Amino acid sequence: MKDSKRKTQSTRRRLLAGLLALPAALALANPVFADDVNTTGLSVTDDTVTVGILHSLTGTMAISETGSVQAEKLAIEQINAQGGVLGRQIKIIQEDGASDWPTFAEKSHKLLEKDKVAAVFGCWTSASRKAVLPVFEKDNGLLYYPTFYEGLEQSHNVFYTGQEATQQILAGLNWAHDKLGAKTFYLVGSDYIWPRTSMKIARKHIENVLHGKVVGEEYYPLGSTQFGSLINKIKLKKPDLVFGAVVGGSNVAWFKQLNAAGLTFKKQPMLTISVTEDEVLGIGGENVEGLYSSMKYFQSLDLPGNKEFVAAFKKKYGDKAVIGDVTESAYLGPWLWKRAVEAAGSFDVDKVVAASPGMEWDNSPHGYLKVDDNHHLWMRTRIGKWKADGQADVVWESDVIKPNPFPKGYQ
Amino acid sequence: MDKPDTQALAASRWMDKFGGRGKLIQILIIAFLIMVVLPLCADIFRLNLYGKYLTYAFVAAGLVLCWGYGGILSLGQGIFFGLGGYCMAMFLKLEASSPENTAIQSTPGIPDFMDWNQLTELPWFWQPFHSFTLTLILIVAVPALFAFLIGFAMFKRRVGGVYFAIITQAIASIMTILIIGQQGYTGGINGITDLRTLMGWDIQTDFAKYVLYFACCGALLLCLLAGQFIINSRYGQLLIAMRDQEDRVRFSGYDVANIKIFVFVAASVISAIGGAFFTLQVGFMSPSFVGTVASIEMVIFCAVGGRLSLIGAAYGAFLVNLAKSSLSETFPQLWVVAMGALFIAVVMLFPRGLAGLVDDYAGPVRRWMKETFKRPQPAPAVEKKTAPPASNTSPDSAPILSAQESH
Amino acid sequence: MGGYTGEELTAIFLMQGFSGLSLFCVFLLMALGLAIIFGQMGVINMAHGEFLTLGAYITYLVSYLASDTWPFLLDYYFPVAIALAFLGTFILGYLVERFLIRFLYNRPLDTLLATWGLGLILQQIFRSVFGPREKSVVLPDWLMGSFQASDMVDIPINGVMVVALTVVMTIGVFFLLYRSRWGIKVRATTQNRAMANAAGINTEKVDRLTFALGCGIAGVAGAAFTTIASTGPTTGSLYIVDTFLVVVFGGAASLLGTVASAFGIAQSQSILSFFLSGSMAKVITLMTVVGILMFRPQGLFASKVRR
Amino acid sequence: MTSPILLAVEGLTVSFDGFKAVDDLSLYVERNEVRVVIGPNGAGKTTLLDLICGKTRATDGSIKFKDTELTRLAEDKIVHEGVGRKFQTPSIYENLTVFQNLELSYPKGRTVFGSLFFRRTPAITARVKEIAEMIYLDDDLEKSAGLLSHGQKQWLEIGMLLIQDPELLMLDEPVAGMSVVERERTAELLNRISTNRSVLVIEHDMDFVKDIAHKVTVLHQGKVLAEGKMDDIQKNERVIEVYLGH
Repeated sequence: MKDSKRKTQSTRRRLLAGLLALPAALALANPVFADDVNTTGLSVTDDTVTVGILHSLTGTMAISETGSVQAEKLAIEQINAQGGVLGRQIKIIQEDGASDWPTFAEKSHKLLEKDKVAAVFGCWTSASRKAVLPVFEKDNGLLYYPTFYEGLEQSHNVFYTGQEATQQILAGLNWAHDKLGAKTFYLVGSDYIWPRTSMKIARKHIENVLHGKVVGEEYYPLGSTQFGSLINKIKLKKPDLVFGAVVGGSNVAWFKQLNAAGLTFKKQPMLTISVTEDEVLGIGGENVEGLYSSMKYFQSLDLPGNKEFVAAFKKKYGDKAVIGDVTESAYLGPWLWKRAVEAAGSFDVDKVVAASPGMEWDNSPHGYLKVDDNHHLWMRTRIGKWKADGQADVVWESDVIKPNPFPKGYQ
Repeated sequence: MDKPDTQALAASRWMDKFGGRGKLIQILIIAFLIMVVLPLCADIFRLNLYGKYLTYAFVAAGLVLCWGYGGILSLGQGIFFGLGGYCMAMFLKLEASSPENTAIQSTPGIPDFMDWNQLTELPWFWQPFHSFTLTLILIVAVPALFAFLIGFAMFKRRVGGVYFAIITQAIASIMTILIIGQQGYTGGINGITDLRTLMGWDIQTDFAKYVLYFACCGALLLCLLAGQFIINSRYGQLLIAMRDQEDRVRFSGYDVANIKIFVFVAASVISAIGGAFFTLQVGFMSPSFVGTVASIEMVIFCAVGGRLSLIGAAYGAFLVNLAKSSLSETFPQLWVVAMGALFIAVVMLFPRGLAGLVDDYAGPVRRWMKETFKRPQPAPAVEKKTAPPASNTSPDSAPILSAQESH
Repeated sequence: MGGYTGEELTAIFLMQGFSGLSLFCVFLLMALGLAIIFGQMGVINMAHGEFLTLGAYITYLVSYLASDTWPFLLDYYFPVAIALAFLGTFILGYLVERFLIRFLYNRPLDTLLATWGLGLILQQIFRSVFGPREKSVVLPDWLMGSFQASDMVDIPINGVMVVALTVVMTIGVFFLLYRSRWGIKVRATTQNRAMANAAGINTEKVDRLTFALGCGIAGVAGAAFTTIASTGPTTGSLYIVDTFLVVVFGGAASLLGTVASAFGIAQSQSILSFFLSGSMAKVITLMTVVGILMFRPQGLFASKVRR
Repeated sequence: MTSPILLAVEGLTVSFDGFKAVDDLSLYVERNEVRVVIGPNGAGKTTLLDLICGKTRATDGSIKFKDTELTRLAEDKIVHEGVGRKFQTPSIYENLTVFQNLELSYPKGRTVFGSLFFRRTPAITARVKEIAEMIYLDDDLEKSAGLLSHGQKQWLEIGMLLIQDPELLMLDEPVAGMSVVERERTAELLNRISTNRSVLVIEHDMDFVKDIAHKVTVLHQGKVLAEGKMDDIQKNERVIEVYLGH
């Protein structure tokens, strides 16, 4: 009797321990050898697994991609500290995409074909993702892509940890319509695929669902610093809401000139889907005070997962570091991969992919998320109102939204 | 005279058309290096990369013709590289956008980016790219026509030198803005991506990559030969003459503008062929190859190799890109500085590029070799007497080399 | 015209004119330096944009110091920043002439390549020193906001300041080149170096100062630029192609031509961008300029000279 | 019968920003004539040659060569008509050999494709040698033209014109900077080549002018001041006043 009791107790304890430290338990109780988990010739040894990080370290995109690299490295470091994946420490091979799409393709070839990495965390612009996509599909690689993007894509080999366009846009516009009473909209974006697709979706939603009116739609070349004409047009049209997707260096000129022209956000409400904490650092908090952003994540989110994340990030990269939406998405990548690998019990890309859909994570930095069959994530959208100190107050939060990369009726 | 001698004479005449035996041997060496040594030494991944570098050698060779010999510095060679590349990409994209492949779109059968931009039918200028034959013609014809128009407008008005450089740079910049701005028709900043098959043949397999690599090498060698033919003809001499004394050429009864237009068109066509091979080997085309930065980088490939040596330019393009790739893997920050330093060094320290260095150092070595391993060789001496001043019989002939100081 | 009332149209043209004016100022301030360097010395300075960037970064540093260390100086730092931006770029220009350009006179195409290389190096230095992120200066209060000229017409104060700065610089350059002894020396040197030497002009010194002055003006342009946009390592290079076109279009050696062409290009781009998309406005403007240059390669304001 | 006049310049005017470098000038050159144009600096001599060969476009007036109006013709077409022009400073291709210099001037393969597929025939080689002999350079055919002496360069340029067999040869100061011996040989050369063509020469050297000129035209401020035999010109008081006087 005594004996059996001890046994149950020990079983229970072991179960508990296993739940608490699943990877460690797995490694101890059920040692998996490289041959079993590595059926595709990936660079997995008995105690290490190699992954790739592929972002721009040089060139114009280096500004934006730095945060993602930091977040991915942080996540991998944390995973390693917890015992790694399937008992293996993660080794990183980092490559520079140099803000140049062919270079991205070239480096992804290298990572997949020479280094045979088990997964790649990387890319930022749609163009770079489009450039590497055929490579990943041909070599059956695995890419975790962090940026909020235009949707219209779904690949066996890619997981999209940022929001696709409808998640970000529809909730934001609904909010503006309901809470700000916006009826007339002016759409402004940089001239490339993401803003254009986003504005297309926004226009359909405004016209068909909200029964509002789009009074203007404008695109400016990337890097453009002259927004005088646009500001004049906005002044003339006096829309209820300016809906913006201006990116990169143009942002600073855009908000500075808005301010200089006397269009404060009190006078002219504006909602953007492109301004995160990273951008605000460059633009200057005083220039965006009162601006609204529609995002899944803000650094100021009051969630337990986020507090840990922010603290760890600041500990590693200094107190002045800021965390934007994309940085947070990038942080999700290694964790989602780890969970999927462990669920599959293998590094094999097909098995990892098969194990991913349906995975849930309650305490991610931005709260609950779930991986959908379409490789995008279920998540909430929030409206943040920017303050002069460069942080946002979250003024509204949606329900969990199902990702819909090919939205019917919005194409 | 007995028969073998006349035959030898005929052969040597024939070789002189391409710069003499020395140059032909140098081209054979290149052929050996890129078609035998590289494929043996590198795996298919590296070889594919090398193939990409070689496509820049086309542009560099074109620049040797129009800048080195013609004295016309075009800062817009990316335009032509891009036009060639885009023509090829449009064909491949149409093939990839069959109604079955694009069934998910609101308008199946058109390229995906058109669908995203609410286009409902294929624009007229995409129509010819359904046909492979037409595509091949257009790859050459579109850049040729465009270069002709630019050249005609500029050279007939005697715009040259610095002004030509600035204006071609402006045109390159306009082209980029246009391609990015008209993304419904061009794919915008993403470019034309996701190209997988050529007439049903999967271009991403290792075998296909080998085939494309060798095709690219073959085309490059042909272009080098064509270039050699051009610079060793009377026309080539005219180019040098024109650079020295443009007015003298004009007042010797030549239409200088036509001479310039031709060399500019020739350079553009060669670049465009390189662009087409780029698309085939890399699998996409994007506006970043059309812009001013890419175009001026192409000039440095040429300058490093030697602006007066077609063969040198090919080496230059290959080596600079190889260095770029390996340096950027290890020291990404350093690469940009190295590139900048290369620009300055090539202008200040070795304006004749690698070819110049080789000539400086190889000349004495060759002489020493000749003297040490002297063999009785009466034939060439006779040859020289009977076939006087071929433009450039020996590879280190003085006139061509001294031409380098003038720029 | 899209159903605008007459009053609105007037307001549009006024405001568009003013927004074109700020583009005009950037073009002109950059082109002034280029016109001196290219027009007078025949040197193509492709690194000119990086001199602008340097000026902007210097302004940023001064504003950073002012806001961080001596906040009470925030209202007054701007003139100091302009002076320092000028000085910094002037010195760099002087050194560049001394160690690079000097060896390349009469090889304009080579100056083009070498200065492009210099530009690349400078960009990377900026990136390493200031980081890849765009930097934005804290503007003193008196530069913020706008006056409301009428119900619809707002005139931003920083814009007015930039215009004023541009006017002052242009007049200054004009007097320096055409009304001062130094200007005579510069023009004498460029027209006939041997004669100028024989006449006792230290032509090397003149060259060096001319180049440095051109760079210094770019530095001031950079300082002005910070008031309307932010500064990144590649900020200046975005304008270099346009500015060269401005200089060539105006007729390289003509100051008046440079002003006129900067005005024409900036205004047409600005007005067009009201009716078309920004990128098409730019394409059409640049294409027109290139087209005109094909018919009038010597530019707008070059006189017919005996060749 | 062809008219004895080969070149008829009538009422020719060109102005640069209001300054008339050539002002209502008329001039007739006969077949097989050697005409020398003299005049003080700035008289418009070089501009006159520029106008005839098309380098500068006339503001007004006409230039008739045989029956062709030259004022609207492109430079290369004027050369094809049979007008050759030597520049004041020797313009030769310094990076090519003497042989190549002459061969390039041979009037064949003048179009782009013609020059690409140009083939050297024995006739061309012979012609080049013949000309080289005429200009005293037959021993230097293989020499790079940049290595020639100043006088030899002048001859080479004349040779490059001769090989085109022009009906009108225009020479801008052919003996400037030459030694006495070279000058004599140049005079001899000119006399030899002017037997079946007209030659229009600009020259300052009066002894040389006397040696070669059939007729002399004196330009002053873009206008013809006097015209006639050298002896008459030297006696002309106005000429002495503006030109020979100092």
